[in-house]
Amino acid sequence: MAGVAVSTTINGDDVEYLCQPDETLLDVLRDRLGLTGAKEGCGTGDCGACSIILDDRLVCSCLVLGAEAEGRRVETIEGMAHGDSLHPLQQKFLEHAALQCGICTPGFLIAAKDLLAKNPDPTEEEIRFGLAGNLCRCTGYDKIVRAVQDAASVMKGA
Amino acid sequence: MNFDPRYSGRSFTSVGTRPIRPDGVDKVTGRARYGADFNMAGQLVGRVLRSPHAHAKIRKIDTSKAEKLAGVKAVITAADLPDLTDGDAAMYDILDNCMAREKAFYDGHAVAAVAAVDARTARQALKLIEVDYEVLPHVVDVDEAMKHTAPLLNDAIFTEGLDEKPVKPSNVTKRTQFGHGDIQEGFGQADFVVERSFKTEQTHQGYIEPHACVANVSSDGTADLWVCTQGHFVYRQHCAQLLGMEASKLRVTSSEIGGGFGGKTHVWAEPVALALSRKAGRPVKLVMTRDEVFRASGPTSATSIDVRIGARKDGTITAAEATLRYSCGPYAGMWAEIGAMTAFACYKLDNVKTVGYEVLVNRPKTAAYRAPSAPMAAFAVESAVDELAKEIGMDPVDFRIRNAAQEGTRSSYGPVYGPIGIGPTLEAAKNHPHMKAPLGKNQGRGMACGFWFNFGGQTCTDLNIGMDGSVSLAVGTVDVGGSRASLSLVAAEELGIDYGQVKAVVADTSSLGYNDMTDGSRGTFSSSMATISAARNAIKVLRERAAQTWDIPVDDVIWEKGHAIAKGEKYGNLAALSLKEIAAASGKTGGPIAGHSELVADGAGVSFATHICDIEVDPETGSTRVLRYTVVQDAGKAVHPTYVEGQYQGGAAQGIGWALNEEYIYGKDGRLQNPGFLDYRIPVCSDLPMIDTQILEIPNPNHPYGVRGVGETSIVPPLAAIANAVSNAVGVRMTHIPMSPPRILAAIEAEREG
Amino acid sequence: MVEVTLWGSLAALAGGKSKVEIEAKDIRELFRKLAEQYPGLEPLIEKGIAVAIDGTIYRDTWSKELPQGAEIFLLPRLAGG
Amino acid sequence: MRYIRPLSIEDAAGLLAGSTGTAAILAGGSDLLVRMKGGFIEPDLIVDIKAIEGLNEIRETSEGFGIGAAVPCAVLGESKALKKAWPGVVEAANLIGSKQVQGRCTIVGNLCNASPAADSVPALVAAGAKAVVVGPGGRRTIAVEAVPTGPGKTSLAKGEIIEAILLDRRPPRAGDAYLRFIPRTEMDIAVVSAGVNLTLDEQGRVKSARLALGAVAATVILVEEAAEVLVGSKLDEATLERLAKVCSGACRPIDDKRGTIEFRRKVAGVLAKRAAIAAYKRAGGK
Repeated sequence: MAGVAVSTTINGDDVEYLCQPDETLLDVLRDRLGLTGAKEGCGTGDCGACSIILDDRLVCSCLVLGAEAEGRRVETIEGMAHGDSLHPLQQKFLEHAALQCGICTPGFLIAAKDLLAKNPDPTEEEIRFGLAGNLCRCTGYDKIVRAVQDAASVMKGA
Repeated sequence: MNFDPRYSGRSFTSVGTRPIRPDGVDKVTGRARYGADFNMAGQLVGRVLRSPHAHAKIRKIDTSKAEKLAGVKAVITAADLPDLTDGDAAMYDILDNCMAREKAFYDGHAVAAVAAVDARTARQALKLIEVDYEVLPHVVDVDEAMKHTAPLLNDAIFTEGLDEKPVKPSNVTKRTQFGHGDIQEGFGQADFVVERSFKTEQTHQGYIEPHACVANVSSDGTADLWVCTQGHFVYRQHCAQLLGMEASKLRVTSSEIGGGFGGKTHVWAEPVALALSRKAGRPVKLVMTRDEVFRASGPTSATSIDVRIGARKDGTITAAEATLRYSCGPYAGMWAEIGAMTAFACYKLDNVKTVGYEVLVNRPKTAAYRAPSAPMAAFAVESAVDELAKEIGMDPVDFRIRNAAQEGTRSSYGPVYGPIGIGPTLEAAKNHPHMKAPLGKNQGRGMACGFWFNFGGQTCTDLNIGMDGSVSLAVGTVDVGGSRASLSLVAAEELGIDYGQVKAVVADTSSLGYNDMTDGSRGTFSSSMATISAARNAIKVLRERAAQTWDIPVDDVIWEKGHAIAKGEKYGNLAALSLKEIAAASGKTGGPIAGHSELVADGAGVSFATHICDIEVDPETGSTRVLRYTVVQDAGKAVHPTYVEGQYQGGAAQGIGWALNEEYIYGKDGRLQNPGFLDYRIPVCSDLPMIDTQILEIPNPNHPYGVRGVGETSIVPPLAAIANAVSNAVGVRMTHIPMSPPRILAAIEAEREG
Repeated sequence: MVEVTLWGSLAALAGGKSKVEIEAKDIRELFRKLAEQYPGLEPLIEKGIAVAIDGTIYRDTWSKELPQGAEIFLLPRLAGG
Repeated sequence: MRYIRPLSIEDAAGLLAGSTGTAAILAGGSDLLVRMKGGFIEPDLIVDIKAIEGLNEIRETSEGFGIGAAVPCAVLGESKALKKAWPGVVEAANLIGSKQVQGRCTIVGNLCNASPAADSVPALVAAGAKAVVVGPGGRRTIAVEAVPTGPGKTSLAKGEIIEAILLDRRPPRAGDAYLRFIPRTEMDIAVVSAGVNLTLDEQGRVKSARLALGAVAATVILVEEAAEVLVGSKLDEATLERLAKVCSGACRPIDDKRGTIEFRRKVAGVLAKRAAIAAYKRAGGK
């Protein structure tokens, strides 16, 4: 099976890799590029733990082929903080204890970032439906929703 | 060891505050390493071949074609693992579940495994393994499995606990009984008696992180295992015992864990990964798919429960009885037994009897799931309690308050209670604004109580003070929900220093003495006790060093607010020495300063909760919506209140999912129909409202700070609370969990048609 | 001499007695004498039994003393989540 | 296995027609990759159609709308004109999966996956949408309901690709709506679903109607009898009751992990009523 050569941009950096035609972008990120922040909770697009942003669209990286990233822009959790300064969502997730085990957290943060980019002032209901593609089994979502609400208000003020 | 664990009633500086957790930044930046985030040079990919049959004899397994495939480095079957047939029965069962020896007992049961250079080769290799099955009749329903005509899973099993030794084998492995008094007499005194039967379907813990490990066995017999687990010391013991290794030569490192809830208290694929690595002579990474997690890890029991409760007109319960049948999967368990113990634990009863039956079925081995067995029993009992209150004409909260257990009550499972929180949670619920809020059309309110024992157990903790005065705390209980923050608070409290000066880590099995698992809500309870003890031992050393520095007797040195102070007027001119100062001089005063602690944390205080919820039902479709939810629970002492709230909310959410939509669905062929998050429907964000919490603090007399475990009890009341709410909304008693829309609609229609 | 209460299923293995009298000063001695007097209990004791002393449950503490007049209750060892 | 990203629809059709093993079209991938993950399909050739010009566009013409085969459903929701004209179609498309899936999945993929429970299909059938099919024999336009022939099966021949979905321009006083029943609030496959498309006369009576049901038979079904019930009415109580009865009667459902026969029959009627009311309101009916 011939490998596919891919040139892409990940978190602002130019990246080149060779992948198999049936390899998912999630596997490429985790196994070839060492970016293990995106997690595989299901591999079928049902849990959102592998969420990334692909050309300004929120997607599950388990439902994208590595080959499809050619010429596109990929954003992952590893690119969310700037240096040692956390994104307001990251900060608010910490302050609100919006994570327990933390396995779903990278996916939630990416999804919440996309949500606030498209809707800077969401209602609770909009947050809940906007994040319905991300499963969390620890928190009951309460503190996650509050963290997103708080981050939204901070980001509006900024 | 002269550690006194009794509650002292002290006031706190750090404990009870809400700082950011030490592992937080790594978790929000994607840097935290979970089970599947670890790799080793030269590592192989392990994959497991699983039975497609619910019940089948394995006649023969031919692995020769797979072995010949280029890139395959090892293939194993049960023949490659020790034969424990004549050894410890429990260990035999654990190993048989990891790799079927004679029969495949359920859809998904492991029958062979491969290690290959990549995932694609491993997948191909699995297809080349030929298994000759003799398919046998199967049974998945707990009531069906108890019938004499049911297919037998194991003809060597004869029911234990019967008055007469049975002559025929059975799927019922054991009968257990609890209670006291005379229930016949009790029912004789009753003016009202409610008798009902209930069923609950099997559910899964649903942790988002699939089981994952990297095993590396060297030719010299030493080995490393990186794994997501709730108890790396227990995994070490089990793996070593199953594979005939020396425990101390197997170092197990617990990764960050992406949820467990009881499901990561058992070994599943870890012994397989070690066996593959041993055979291949290379590291092997084995990660389960989501499909494998559902089919072949350990869901909770499916149950069938009969309850009968009698009360006098004045609202006093006179007798209570329950028969509980719990599925165990293919191996003996004690799930009905726990259900039988917890069923009536909330109440003060003169006459009570519970009987449990453990039932084998062709489903995956039952594992613990958050307060295992208690939610189903509470569903049955609390539903019947609501019915009885209604028949008597009493408010359901008042009825429960009247019958609530209290200090001195003989519990339904035997011992007499110390100070407990069931009464206070009920009073708090009664006075909660939620109880008085108006309800709209098609809406119903329900409430219910729950109980869990809480565990203690073996615990070992090290506290090391660096020369700069910072403190590293090495604990052996895996952090599943923020315990490193709680334990750092405890260390800071005891030493009288800032939380920020303490860094807690979970140590591997070679760096610390044995610890029981993080289960039974014991993590913070046990490790905080050991941390307090370790800190006190360190303080003893700190005082000695100060005494040495001052050249005065150590008995004249006290420890206060992070400082050694020379006690008495004669030392008036001696300035207090801070921990930092003593640490800086430690190299000259006798070397490193540390405190260690090894103890059995006994005296875990039992835990009670009361939940209230409002549900709206669409009477045309049976669809439900959770409008409002309130949790009231006793924490003894909330060390980090935010994480205590998190436990309350998380348990409630899992209970809501169980009550409404989650269930294992088997086809007629005995295969699991919904092994994925698409059709195994755990609650999504838009399904839930905010979950309000109220923390009560009734100190546990057996812990220095009064701490009780808080992790599990919150999943006990929701099934019943929601069933009561739905029943109140639609006017029909719901008796089958989950109350999925088709079940609710069918109940409404049946009532309508009379 | 302490009075020990056995939970339902244990009683069956102790010849149907739900209460037994044992001369024992601590948990270790209690287990040893129980196993001697009621051999049916031995396998269960081997597997692990918890002892409630005045309502407090002890799982692994052999040295725990049994105070005179205390309520001693034997319980199965449980699994948790 | 090969992964190819052709630049023209003809090339794509040619690759598919010329393939010897299993060939698969990749647009959003939200069905294909799941099937690959589960081992249900191991394609020898994956043809990614997203680089083909025009396939990523929604075109508005004097006749109506053309939605390219590679347009993600999220983009449908961002098109104000389409949302205004065909709110039911857009809401159906926006119900497929999560926000993450929305960023990838397409209505053509939803149609060609040929699930009887596909969310966008009842709305498209009710809307009278057409599919433009390109293949070795050229281009043809067919009704969307002619595409799926059974679960996982379509009428498309080897080498044929759907290039776009066509929706008519809206006359005045028209409205459509789609409703589905799922146990949760999101992330589920429809247990039952109903799409309704109505036009009204000047008096507010239903002039024409199309109603389709999902997940109640081997394919999405167009319930022609339902249209007969609705036409001429103002959706009074008796009409709605008749509509529910007709729709329940039209179902040929199965018992499965998502619902029972009885449940699907009953709820099909309920959803048909509710969707009809929503479409009627959108058409300006009172």
